[in-house]
Amino acid sequence: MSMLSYQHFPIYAIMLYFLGAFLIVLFGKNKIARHCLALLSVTGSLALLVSLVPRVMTGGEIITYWMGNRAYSGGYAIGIALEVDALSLFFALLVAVAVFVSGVYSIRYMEHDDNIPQYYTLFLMLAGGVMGLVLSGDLFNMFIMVEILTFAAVALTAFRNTARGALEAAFKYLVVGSIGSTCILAGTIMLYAQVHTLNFAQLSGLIPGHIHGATRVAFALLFVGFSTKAFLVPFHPLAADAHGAAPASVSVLISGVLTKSGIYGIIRLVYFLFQTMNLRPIQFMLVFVGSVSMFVCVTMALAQHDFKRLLAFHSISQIGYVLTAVGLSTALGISAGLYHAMNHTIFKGLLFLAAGAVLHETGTTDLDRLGGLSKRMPHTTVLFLIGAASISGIPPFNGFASKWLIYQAAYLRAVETGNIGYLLVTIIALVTSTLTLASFVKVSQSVFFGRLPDEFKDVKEVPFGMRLAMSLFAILCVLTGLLPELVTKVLTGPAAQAVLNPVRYIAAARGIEVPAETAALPQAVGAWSPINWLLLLGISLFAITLVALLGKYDRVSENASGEKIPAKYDLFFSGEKSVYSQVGGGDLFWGFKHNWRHYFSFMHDLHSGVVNDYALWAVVALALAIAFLQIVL
Amino acid sequence: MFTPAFFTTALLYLGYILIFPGFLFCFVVGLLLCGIDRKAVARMQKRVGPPILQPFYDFFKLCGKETIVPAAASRTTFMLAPLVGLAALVVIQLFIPVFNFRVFRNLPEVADMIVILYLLLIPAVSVMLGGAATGSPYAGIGLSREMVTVLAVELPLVMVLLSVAKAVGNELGTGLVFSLSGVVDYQAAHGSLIGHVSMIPAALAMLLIIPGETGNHPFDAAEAETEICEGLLAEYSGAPLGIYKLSHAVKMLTLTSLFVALFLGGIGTGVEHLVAAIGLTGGVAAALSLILQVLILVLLCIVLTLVTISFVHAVTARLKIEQLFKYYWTVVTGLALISLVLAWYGF
Amino acid sequence: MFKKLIEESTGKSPWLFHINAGSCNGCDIELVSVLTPRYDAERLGFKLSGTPRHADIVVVTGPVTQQSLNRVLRTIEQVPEPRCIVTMGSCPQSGNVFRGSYAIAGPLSKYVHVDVDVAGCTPKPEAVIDGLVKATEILREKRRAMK
Amino acid sequence: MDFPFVKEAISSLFQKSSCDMYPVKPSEAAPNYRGRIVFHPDKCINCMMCERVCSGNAITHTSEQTPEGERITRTFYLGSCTFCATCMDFCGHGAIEFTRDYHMIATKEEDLMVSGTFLKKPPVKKPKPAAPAAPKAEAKPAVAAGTVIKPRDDGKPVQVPSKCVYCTICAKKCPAGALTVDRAAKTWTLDEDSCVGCGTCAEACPKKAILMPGDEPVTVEAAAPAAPKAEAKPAPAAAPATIGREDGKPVQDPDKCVYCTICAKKCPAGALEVDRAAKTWKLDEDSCVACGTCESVCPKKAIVCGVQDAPAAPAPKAEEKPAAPAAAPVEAPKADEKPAEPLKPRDDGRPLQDPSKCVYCTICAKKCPVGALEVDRAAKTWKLDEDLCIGCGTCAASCPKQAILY
Repeated sequence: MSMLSYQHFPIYAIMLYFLGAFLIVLFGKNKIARHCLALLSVTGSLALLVSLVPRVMTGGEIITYWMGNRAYSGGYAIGIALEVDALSLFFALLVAVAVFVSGVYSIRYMEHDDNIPQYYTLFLMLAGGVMGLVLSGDLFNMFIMVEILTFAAVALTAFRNTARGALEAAFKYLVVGSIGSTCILAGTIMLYAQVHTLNFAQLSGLIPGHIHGATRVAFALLFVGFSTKAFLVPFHPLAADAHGAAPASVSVLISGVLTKSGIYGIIRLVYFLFQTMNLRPIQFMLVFVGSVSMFVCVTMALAQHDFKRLLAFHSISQIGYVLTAVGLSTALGISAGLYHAMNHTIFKGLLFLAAGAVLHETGTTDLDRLGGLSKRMPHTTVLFLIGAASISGIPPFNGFASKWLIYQAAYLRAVETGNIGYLLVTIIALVTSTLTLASFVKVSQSVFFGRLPDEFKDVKEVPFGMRLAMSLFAILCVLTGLLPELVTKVLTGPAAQAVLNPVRYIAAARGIEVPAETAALPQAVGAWSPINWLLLLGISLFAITLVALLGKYDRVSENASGEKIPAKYDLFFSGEKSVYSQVGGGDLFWGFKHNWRHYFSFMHDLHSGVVNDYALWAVVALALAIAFLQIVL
Repeated sequence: MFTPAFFTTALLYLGYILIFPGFLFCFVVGLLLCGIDRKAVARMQKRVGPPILQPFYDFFKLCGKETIVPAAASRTTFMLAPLVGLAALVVIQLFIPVFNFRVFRNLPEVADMIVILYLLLIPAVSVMLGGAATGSPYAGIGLSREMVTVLAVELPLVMVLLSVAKAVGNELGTGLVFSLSGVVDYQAAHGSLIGHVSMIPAALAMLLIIPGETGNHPFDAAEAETEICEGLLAEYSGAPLGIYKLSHAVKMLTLTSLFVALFLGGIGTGVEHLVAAIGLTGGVAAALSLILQVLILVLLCIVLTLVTISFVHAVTARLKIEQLFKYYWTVVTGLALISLVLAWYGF
Repeated sequence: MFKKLIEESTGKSPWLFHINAGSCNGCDIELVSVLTPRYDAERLGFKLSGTPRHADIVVVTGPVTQQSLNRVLRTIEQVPEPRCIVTMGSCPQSGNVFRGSYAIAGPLSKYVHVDVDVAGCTPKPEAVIDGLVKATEILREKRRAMK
Repeated sequence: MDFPFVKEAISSLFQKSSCDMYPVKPSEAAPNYRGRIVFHPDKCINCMMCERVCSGNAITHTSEQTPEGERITRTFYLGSCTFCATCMDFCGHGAIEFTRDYHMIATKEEDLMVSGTFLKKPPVKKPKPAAPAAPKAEAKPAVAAGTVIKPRDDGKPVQVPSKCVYCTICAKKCPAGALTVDRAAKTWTLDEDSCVGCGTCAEACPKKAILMPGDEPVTVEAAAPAAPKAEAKPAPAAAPATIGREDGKPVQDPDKCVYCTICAKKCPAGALEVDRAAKTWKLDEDSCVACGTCESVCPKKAIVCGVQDAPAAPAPKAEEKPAAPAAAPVEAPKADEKPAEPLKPRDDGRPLQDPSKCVYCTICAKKCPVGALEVDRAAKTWKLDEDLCIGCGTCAASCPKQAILY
């Protein structure tokens, strides 16, 4: 096995991040060296993983890599293993893409901060942690990576420690994140005590037949632990604080990458380790937690006054979609869930970068203070709108493509099982999507449209580097939205099949090739061909525009003079000289909120912001999970 | 690739987009529906009312007016938003089958019901963004109300569509039918869905959804001209305003013909047999039956407009936005829910 | 031909915007009564619009008080061309009984070109309709004169 | 949820509309509609009453001197008119007319101008013995003693020079500004053209020196300023105890006077000076015109103008206060003497005319808010529509003659 053999690529991908992190500690004082190192490691890692796509995704190969060549022998896998199947590679690609774009963005975004070398170190540590987690074939190594990424994320949350609330957010994250990590460690220990191995594949082979009290507790511990990483309800308040305080480029990682590690862990847990997804209660647990996260967090987002906190809650809401879809345990559902996980990384990354651009130029993300930036930052506005349309599920962007699959999967599941609960889930998913649209309309109105406050008169467009990063995400948003078949075929379909075939995963660790099932890719019942639609829209838009232009549509009268706005071009303000009055912020949809006022006031009282409460929630959630699993499993 | 056949097909589809059931059809029938609505409301209020062609006059007049772009507005969004909204609506119209006539007869279907549900958001979003781009505070309030209206209408509409999908799926034994063509095909073979017990509440709910989705009185809190100066359209003038008005009219056509496709799909499909019975064959028969089907569709759309939009307009006063939301999430959702449960248990 | 169509339509679809410049409400009520079933000006295409941007005809009532003067002028300015200004009742034409008051800035014609005056205190709805029809004719002329 | 108009909406759909179809079908204004003004210049006498009463300043005039006389153009600007018709009411000659024409649409200001031009004859008061000036000539020189001054039959006032003190009150009260009184020159001039014959001057006259139609003729006595006030006052018998001055000027009764200054305030000539603090009451003999206003306004009856009987108990009153009731009988008959005839107000709250006092000036009819009164000046009739009357009392309050009992 030569050094350049593809089997080495996964470990290289991880090591590039860590190597970059350490080298930046050494040479990071120099700006150019720092940037070169960072870019090299993020680009290299991405390139390595992309090169694996043909083999693992379409070829169906499972790469098993033993550190130091200490391969499986004698019935026990002692060595440190990396096992890369389609699922791992799928998540690894998400990580690599998000880290790459975020890294490109960071160059200009962080230039005014202090301690930039430390930032890059932590940034790459976080990336490496997540990458290690998703590629690892070893439960204990997963825990190690969880620890690395948690502490890197805590440090990055508090990176701008002069900002209000940064340290508080980091502290909250530290406390509850540690509870989560501890749960994972405890779960790992309990499993090890039962079956005396830490290799994931081997665990997956041994546990499913031997579930008893202790393994149930381990299951609950691991589930709660990974839920903490994904910020699922009831751990959602942490995400809001962490995202609100962290730099935008870090938010991209926290929301696009870190939460995915939680989802990855849960998928590995329920589909591989315990292989319990054929059990209705476990399906119920996932779908329930997913739906509650989906709905609660979207309503929480509607009540937010801060751009980044709003995005944070949406992040969890979208993770709720993913978990719900995964919990459906059908090929279509899993494929849709993974698709949505990918899309979420892309569009949420784009939105966080847009929020970062706003913060970079205006110094605030307060929705009540911003407004009218579209005239000053047109490119950012367009990019934000693409992201907003994606997350809100507006065709033809990627959010719609995956959500549409999720609705269908949920409804089909409802019809298959005759369970009216899944019908409810479908409706919740559809309504949540509209609520998401509502809060992004709110952001558009409050930040990019509406009136420009005087204090932001001289705001400029963000530097090209940042726009480039955002454009990358935007292009991905459009591409993955327009080519759902391709995405399903190349990325999510194989990953979904990997999820449904734990046997291959288990066997691959022992070096046994189980032929890939040639099951058909999951098919949707409905019809949606975005390219055709786009073609039609394009033609009709072109035709209408042509007619309009022939009718002198563009002959508008505009304010030609510079400073002084004549009355004609002033806003109609009931005859008054228009003064600054921005309608926006958290109370924009009071017609909705009025009808839900009891719910909102309940939620408001519940989210006290006290870390003790949140720690208590974590403990209660753990207790509930243990009790539930003891009863049903 | 560039064979004569390709060009013929391309021309045919261009014709679909531009003439029927695309732009020209939408323009004429939409504005006609709007005119009939205005006339009918006037008659119900014991007035004479404007001429049926009044919306056409309004549209052409607006085309001749000056278009003022406020200094605070971002021009691109301001000018582009109406066009995108209209184009999206016209495209939706292509996806709604006219009884046996379908644009995508020989091609895979482009969009199913759920997609149409979301495509219907595009015009709403475009008007919201266009309005928001002006920076007017009235538009801000209008945007808030428009969005809440969309939220309010979306839940029952989702449930109506799901119950239709389930009901047709039940009948055909395939579980679910999301495709609109499938729904219409089923109705062509087995009679209109409105005849099913389970679909009657859904049809009622859909009737109540139509004025909400189009933003007609009494659900026009978003454009209340007496209190928030037309809301989102407060700063629009001239041709873009005309296009918004046209979009509103086309939306009436889209939703009523969606209703026809969902619940009355069986009414016009017998025409082909009728034409064949007269003894006509070939192109003439096809043309005649198409014309007849279109006429029936237009007629049904007019009737639906009268019932859902004009009549409701004439007998009610505008709802406040929170009342509107409550109304849709209780009464209309309740109706849709009954239908969904009935369809679920196979009635 | 298109131009002709627009011109014809302009004469058939005049939208009103009503400005109360300190009116006693008499004219305002009569203006609204023009749209009631008895007079039903919608027959002729008249429609009250909520914002000056949509309007073709601006109807001003009231004696144009000092407080309202700038607001009236600003609002009129915001109406897109072609536009027509109609004063309704005696107040905006002269100040009527308020003439000479310290609070009155009118008459309106001191500040903008008024196209049609409808006299009366308050004018009968029929007179208002007459005036609006007259204004519509002027509107059409103005549209014809446009490029 | 309640939809009250469902039935109505459906039924209206199939009914004829309730529209007037105005521009297609012409519509006529209501009978009393006050629309476009028509001005009859031939009737106008340029009394300016209309211009004075117009609240919107809509009426203006221009004049130009021509050989034939003054050419006057009177213009009504409908754009400033409130159509209150006050000008029409005040026009004694019917020169202003309100029509039912409501089509007052203008694209330029001139469209709203109604004007008329006429030639004003030179002022009739100037020594120009023209035929129509005859009645005035008759009224003016009649100052000789013994002449009987009769009220004019054209409804206009006549001065009784012997009684007149030229206090100018009548001129001040004249709504038409038709009277000119010069105190110094002792002239009393009536502008025949302006006078509308309302009788306000006679009513206002404190000396009853103006006769209106229906008044008793008065014989002028040469030097009897203290002449019996023929009409009402109790006959001044030649009582031994009289108080007051011969010349009709006021005399204060210090016992009764409380120095309230009302008399001073009301004195048209400003001849009285009352100091409340110092308790002084001074009469400026030169200024006093002996009009008697002070006597009538004094709330304490502490002023006597002209020679009068001493009250029954002037002496005892000075001594003892409880004599006050004794004054009552004096007052009582005084109060009673106004309704000379036993007319009593109606008990149903509606007005009753006192034909003896009524001058048929039509003021009551104009003021009546419900139009229940019909007064014909020429035929001297006063009719009350019992059904319309709401018993508000406006007529009684407005009557300058107190001829309405209420």
